[in-house]
Amino acid sequence: MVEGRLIPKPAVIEDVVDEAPNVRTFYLRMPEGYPEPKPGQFNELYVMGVGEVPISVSDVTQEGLVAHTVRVAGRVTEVLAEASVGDVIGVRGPYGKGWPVEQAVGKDVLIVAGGIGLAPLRPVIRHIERNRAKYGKLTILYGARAPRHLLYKYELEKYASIPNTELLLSVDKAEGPWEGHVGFVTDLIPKADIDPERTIAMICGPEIMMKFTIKRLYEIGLKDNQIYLSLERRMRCGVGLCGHCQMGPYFVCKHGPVFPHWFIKKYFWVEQI
Amino acid sequence: MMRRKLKVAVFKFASCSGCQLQILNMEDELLTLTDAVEFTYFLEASRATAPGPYDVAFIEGSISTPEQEELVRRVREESRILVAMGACATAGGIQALRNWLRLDDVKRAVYPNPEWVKALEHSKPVAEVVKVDYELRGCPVSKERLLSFIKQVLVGRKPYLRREALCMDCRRKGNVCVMVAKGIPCLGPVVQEGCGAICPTFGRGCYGCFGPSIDARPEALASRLREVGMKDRDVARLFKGFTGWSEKFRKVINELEGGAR
Amino acid sequence: MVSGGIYSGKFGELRKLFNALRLRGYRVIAPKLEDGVIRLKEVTSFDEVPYGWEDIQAPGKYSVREGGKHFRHGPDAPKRILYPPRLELFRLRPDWSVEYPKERFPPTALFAIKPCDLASISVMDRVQGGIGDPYYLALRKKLIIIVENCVEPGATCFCSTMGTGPEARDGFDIAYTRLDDNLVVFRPGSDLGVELLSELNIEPATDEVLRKYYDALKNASLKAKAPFELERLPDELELGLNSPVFKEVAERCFGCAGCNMVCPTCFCFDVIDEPELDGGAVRVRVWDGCFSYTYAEVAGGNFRKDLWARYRHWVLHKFAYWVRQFGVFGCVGCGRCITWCPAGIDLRETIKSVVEWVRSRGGG
Amino acid sequence: MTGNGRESLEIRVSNLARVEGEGGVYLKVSGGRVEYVEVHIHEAPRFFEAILKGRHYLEVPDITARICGICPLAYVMSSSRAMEKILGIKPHEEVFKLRRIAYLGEWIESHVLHIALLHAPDFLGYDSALRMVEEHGDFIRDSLKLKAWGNRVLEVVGGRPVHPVVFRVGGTYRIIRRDELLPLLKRVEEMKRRARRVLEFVANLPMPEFRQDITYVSLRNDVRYPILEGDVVTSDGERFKEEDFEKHVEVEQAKYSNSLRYRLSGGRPYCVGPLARFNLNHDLLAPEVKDKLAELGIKAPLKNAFQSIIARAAEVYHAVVELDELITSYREPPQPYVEGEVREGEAAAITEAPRGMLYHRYRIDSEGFVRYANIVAPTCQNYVAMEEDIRRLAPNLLTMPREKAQWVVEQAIRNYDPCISCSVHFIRLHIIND
Ligand SMILES: Cc1cc2nc3c(=O)[nH]c(=O)nc-3n(C[C@H](O)[C@H](O)[C@H](O)COP(=O)(O)OP(=O)(O)OC[C@H]3O[C@@H](n4cnc5c(N)ncnc54)[C@H](O)[C@@H]3O)c2cc1C
Ligand code: SF4
Ligand code: SF4
Ligand code: SF4
Repeated sequence: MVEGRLIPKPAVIEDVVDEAPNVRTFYLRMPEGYPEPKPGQFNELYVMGVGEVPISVSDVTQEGLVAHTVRVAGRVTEVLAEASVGDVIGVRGPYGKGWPVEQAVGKDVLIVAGGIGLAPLRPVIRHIERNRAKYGKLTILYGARAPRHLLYKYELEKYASIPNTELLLSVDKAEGPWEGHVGFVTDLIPKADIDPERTIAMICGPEIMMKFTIKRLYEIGLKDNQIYLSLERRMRCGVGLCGHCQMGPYFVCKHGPVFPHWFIKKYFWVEQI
Repeated sequence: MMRRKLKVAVFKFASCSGCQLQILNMEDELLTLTDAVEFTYFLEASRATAPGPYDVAFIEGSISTPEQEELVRRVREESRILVAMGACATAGGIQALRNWLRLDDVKRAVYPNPEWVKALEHSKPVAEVVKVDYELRGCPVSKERLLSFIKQVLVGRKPYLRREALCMDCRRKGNVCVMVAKGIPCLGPVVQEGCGAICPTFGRGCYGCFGPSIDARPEALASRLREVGMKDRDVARLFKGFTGWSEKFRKVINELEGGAR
Repeated sequence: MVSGGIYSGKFGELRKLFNALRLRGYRVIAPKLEDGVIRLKEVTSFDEVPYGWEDIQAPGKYSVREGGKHFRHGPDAPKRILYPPRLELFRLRPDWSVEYPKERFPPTALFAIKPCDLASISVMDRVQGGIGDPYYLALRKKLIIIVENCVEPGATCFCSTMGTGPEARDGFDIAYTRLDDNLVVFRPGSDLGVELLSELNIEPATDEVLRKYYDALKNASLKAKAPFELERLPDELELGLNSPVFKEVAERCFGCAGCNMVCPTCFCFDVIDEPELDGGAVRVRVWDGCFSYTYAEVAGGNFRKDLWARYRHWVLHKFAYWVRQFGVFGCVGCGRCITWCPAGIDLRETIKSVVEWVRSRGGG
Repeated sequence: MTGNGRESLEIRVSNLARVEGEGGVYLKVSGGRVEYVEVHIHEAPRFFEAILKGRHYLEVPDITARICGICPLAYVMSSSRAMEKILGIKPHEEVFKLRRIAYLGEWIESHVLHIALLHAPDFLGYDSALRMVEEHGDFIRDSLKLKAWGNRVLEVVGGRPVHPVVFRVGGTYRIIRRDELLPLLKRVEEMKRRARRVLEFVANLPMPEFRQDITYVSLRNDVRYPILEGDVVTSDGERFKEEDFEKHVEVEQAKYSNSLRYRLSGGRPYCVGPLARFNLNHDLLAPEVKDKLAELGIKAPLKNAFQSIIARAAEVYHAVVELDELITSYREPPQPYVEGEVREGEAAAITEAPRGMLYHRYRIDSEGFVRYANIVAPTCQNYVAMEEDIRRLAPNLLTMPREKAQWVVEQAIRNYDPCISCSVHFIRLHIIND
């Protein structure tokens, strides 16, 4: 039922974590019957009378709380960001196709994230951590505007201590002490130890950053079928009804948001498609 | 979600009072609304006035005298959200048509003692004087939009109202396009929705009281109107109405009138 | 007894058919002349159907005249009835309980709609039906469709190119064709159609009538052609994504989204969440269109900020993407977007030019 | 300076509340003598005169409507009628009916706004009507319902209550269907009941003692209560054609005001509006209105300006009754409008705006463009009367506490429901130069 699908159900905020300026993570107790989301899927979060926004799942805790990391970007996120523990917001989901964590079994995984783009990739890191033996090397390249904009600072460094994992950080502009790279996150690609033969790359960030990343990955020998990216488009329904998220013939909400590059390449690179 | 009462002020500048009247025209909601909203300055409705700061100040009218310029600056300082309400406040209003004339001539044409009359060179939209947070368009503003705006502020969201072309609303409503079926010139394709497309509903073309829609292309409409046989001067007059001084329409008017001002 | 096959009868039988529908309690929606335009409206008397009137359509122009033999569809498509332009979906109470608006789904008959509009319903069946839009399905389930085949397509029609007319193929209850003032050919398309036709005074069509019938439709078919072919169109258009044609045409476009609104298949919608003074909220669905500026706007920018990109998306969606999404073209060749474009832009010409551009560059 | 003694009093209200537009009032009494009374109108000028020049005659009703958002239809109607006289056309009878329907809707909307939201609070000592809800909830609710219904009439006939869009020179842009109007009747009996109650309520308000000595002026046509047609009549016994209006008035300008002021010939202050209409046309009110007035013991003429609220309420009741008749008898005209041959010419027309006579005169050229325009709004005509009333009130004021005196002065102005937005847009009697 279309209405049924468009009805937000109440979820309770159990914890709120300030991540960075204007970025917060909300841990939600989901309503009954809500299916466990897969890495890369998103939910529609709704604030009563304010509106609804698609937000990726950024974690599922041991207690079953579902995390969403929200950056203030506009009308809805602004009000959402003000919510606190105990508040009730609406949710629908999970929606979309997630990251290819199954296809990547036995392979190396390269994560390239820019800014808030780390949020949808965090569940991948968790997944690999929990199923460490099933995967090869994990490389995480993460860039943000400045050190204080990096997400999950309280656990970021711990990623490096996951066995067989390389973590490289970059910022556009260093403020204060900073030992990592200054520049584009794509600059990290040649610095990392990546085996192009056995790597699956998962990218999320601004579209322009993803385009540069793909070019860099080509340079080190990755092929289209090894590259996955998560796209962003305007969405009013999240379930393939409203038409807004089309990119070429694809509905980003249901055919994506994660796409193999070979699959959408034909459209992805066309100006204002 | 509703917290303390919202302090709302309504100020009048050069205008016809029609927009503030739209507030009083919300008969069905007025009494519920006053549970959540306190009109702390609204001369047309109340003798009692309270000083700022205001949560929301609605500005009706264009800025056309030096005193008004001063007053609107003061209001800006005292207001968290400043809303330009109506065609006068958002585009200078019908009185902005004088902006194409010389002020001296205008004064002399009207007043026996022109020197007594203080007026600015132009009748200006509020945004030309102070920062405007939101625009509620229309001549007058639509009371549905006004109400929706207030409700949105009450839940704490940045108000959102569609700003697309009137044609969309016109056709949703089931009107027959007057341009196509009757050959009546209509500004609907370049004017912002919000009125409920009433002119086409009542058999005439839109005369533009909601001003240019987001991404409006009046130049394309102008060339189409000329293509179907309208004279330049008539096309110019069509745009030169209640929102003629809006940037986009002004440009087309000036082109059609051959670069005058 | 009527079973499958083709029958003929006098014009008066149409009146009987119309009355039979009313007697069975259907709300009959039919063409109706209102203020110089043929609308699709509830009609309570057969005499309101504008037989004897003709519409004249051209890019950006529409008029009617009395004394013509055949009318075509006006600006209203069945979409308006089955997929209303503005629909309150539900209300949320402050405690998150849900309230649905009281709706009525009266059994409805579409009478004398055109084959292209019938085709648009089958496109909607795949889109809205496939999605399971309950409002659509509730009306659709009880819908009777009586089609009038087109003997005289209009100047903006191109149904024969799109394969949707001028003769209805399937999906109707009854299709009829007015061959001349007093000769009507009937074809049942469903059990209900057979049942309704059994009540009429009609006979199996004679060979002569059949010949006339096929001739008329063949003639009509030659008229309703667009200057392009479908065969490789989706691929050709995708090869034409960078064609300058889109930019050229968009110079004349107002971006008013009128075409989106009149198109019988355009399905995009916007969701409007409005707070209520009591702390609850309401969600409303309204038609949106890809020509609108905000359609692809997001917090950080606009994916199709230029009008030409929006125009291109629309053309590509109708004639390329739709095929990949739903297995049919998103256009049924009704020509509404041509007639009802206030800028007078002709979609057929755009497609033709893009295809030519692609071919001139050795593509396709 | 400021005293509340018996000898002197100074009142300075720079921003009058609950009036339409921006104005102030200044009064100084010293030694028991009124030194000055000045009603200031500092509404910013909008120069309509200059704007109108060169506009096509069809655009004039829409443009002049913007002079006032409270009574835009009055502007539409006066200008349309003047243009029709120039073109030599006469709209269909049913169009005339429609105009009357809309106009009555505007009367209701405008009158009730004034009665309940602007004026009544004065009599009972409230700052605003919104604060009256607790004690006089029924009255406020009756009023709001009436006002909403008046607006509804305008919406149905013209698209929206403020600046309706359907009327044009010669008729309407499209035919208003009977089935669009009929639903209005569903509430008409309820509205009559509410109008009666409002009339009762205002008739029982505490009225300050006061007697005007002033000339009342309105239209009169001996057939129906005047709105759209008639001669000008005065309580001094004159009767003349609308075309001759300017011959019978004198105009002056005060330095402190952006508005011109009118007197009847011989320097007589005069009053237009509900009180004047009522005094000169009460015989034409609907029978049930007359009955109700008799029951309430109200007899014409009313000479106390404060009683204008009663005249207004009587007109509201009349308007509802007449709307019932008009809508019931309305038939769709064959054509929405008639179009005349465009020709050079000049003509004047007066209609009865809610606040009184609204005079328009235009000259157009052979292509239909405006060359000359003159508009006289009701408030400019009442201007002198307002000051006159305050002058007459002065002795009483000296016996009151200052606060109260100021309130009464304000109220004396509000008696006229002055529309300052209108008043400032007068047009000088001279030709607009090319
Ligand atoms: C699949 C997906 C996953 C996302 N995951 C996250 C996340 O984990 N964290 C995060 O902070 N942001 C995420 N976003 C972006 C987030 O949805 C937008 O920032 C948000 O919708 C902005 O809404 P707003 O009302 O605050 O802004 P406004 O600009 O005021 O937007 C108004 C409306 O426009 C639409 N809109 C605007 N921007 C976007 C957008 N970027 N994408 C889709 N619709 C938009 C929405 O419908 C929104 O209600 C994601 C977007 C998508 C498509
Ligand atoms: S009548 Fe005007 S607003 Fe309506 S669709 Fe046509 S051009 Fe657009
Ligand atoms: S259709 Fe145009 S002119 Fe008419 S009311 Fe709406 S915005 Fe104003
Ligand atoms: S795209 Fe145009 S021709 Fe095709 S179905 Fe839509 S309106 Fe008709």
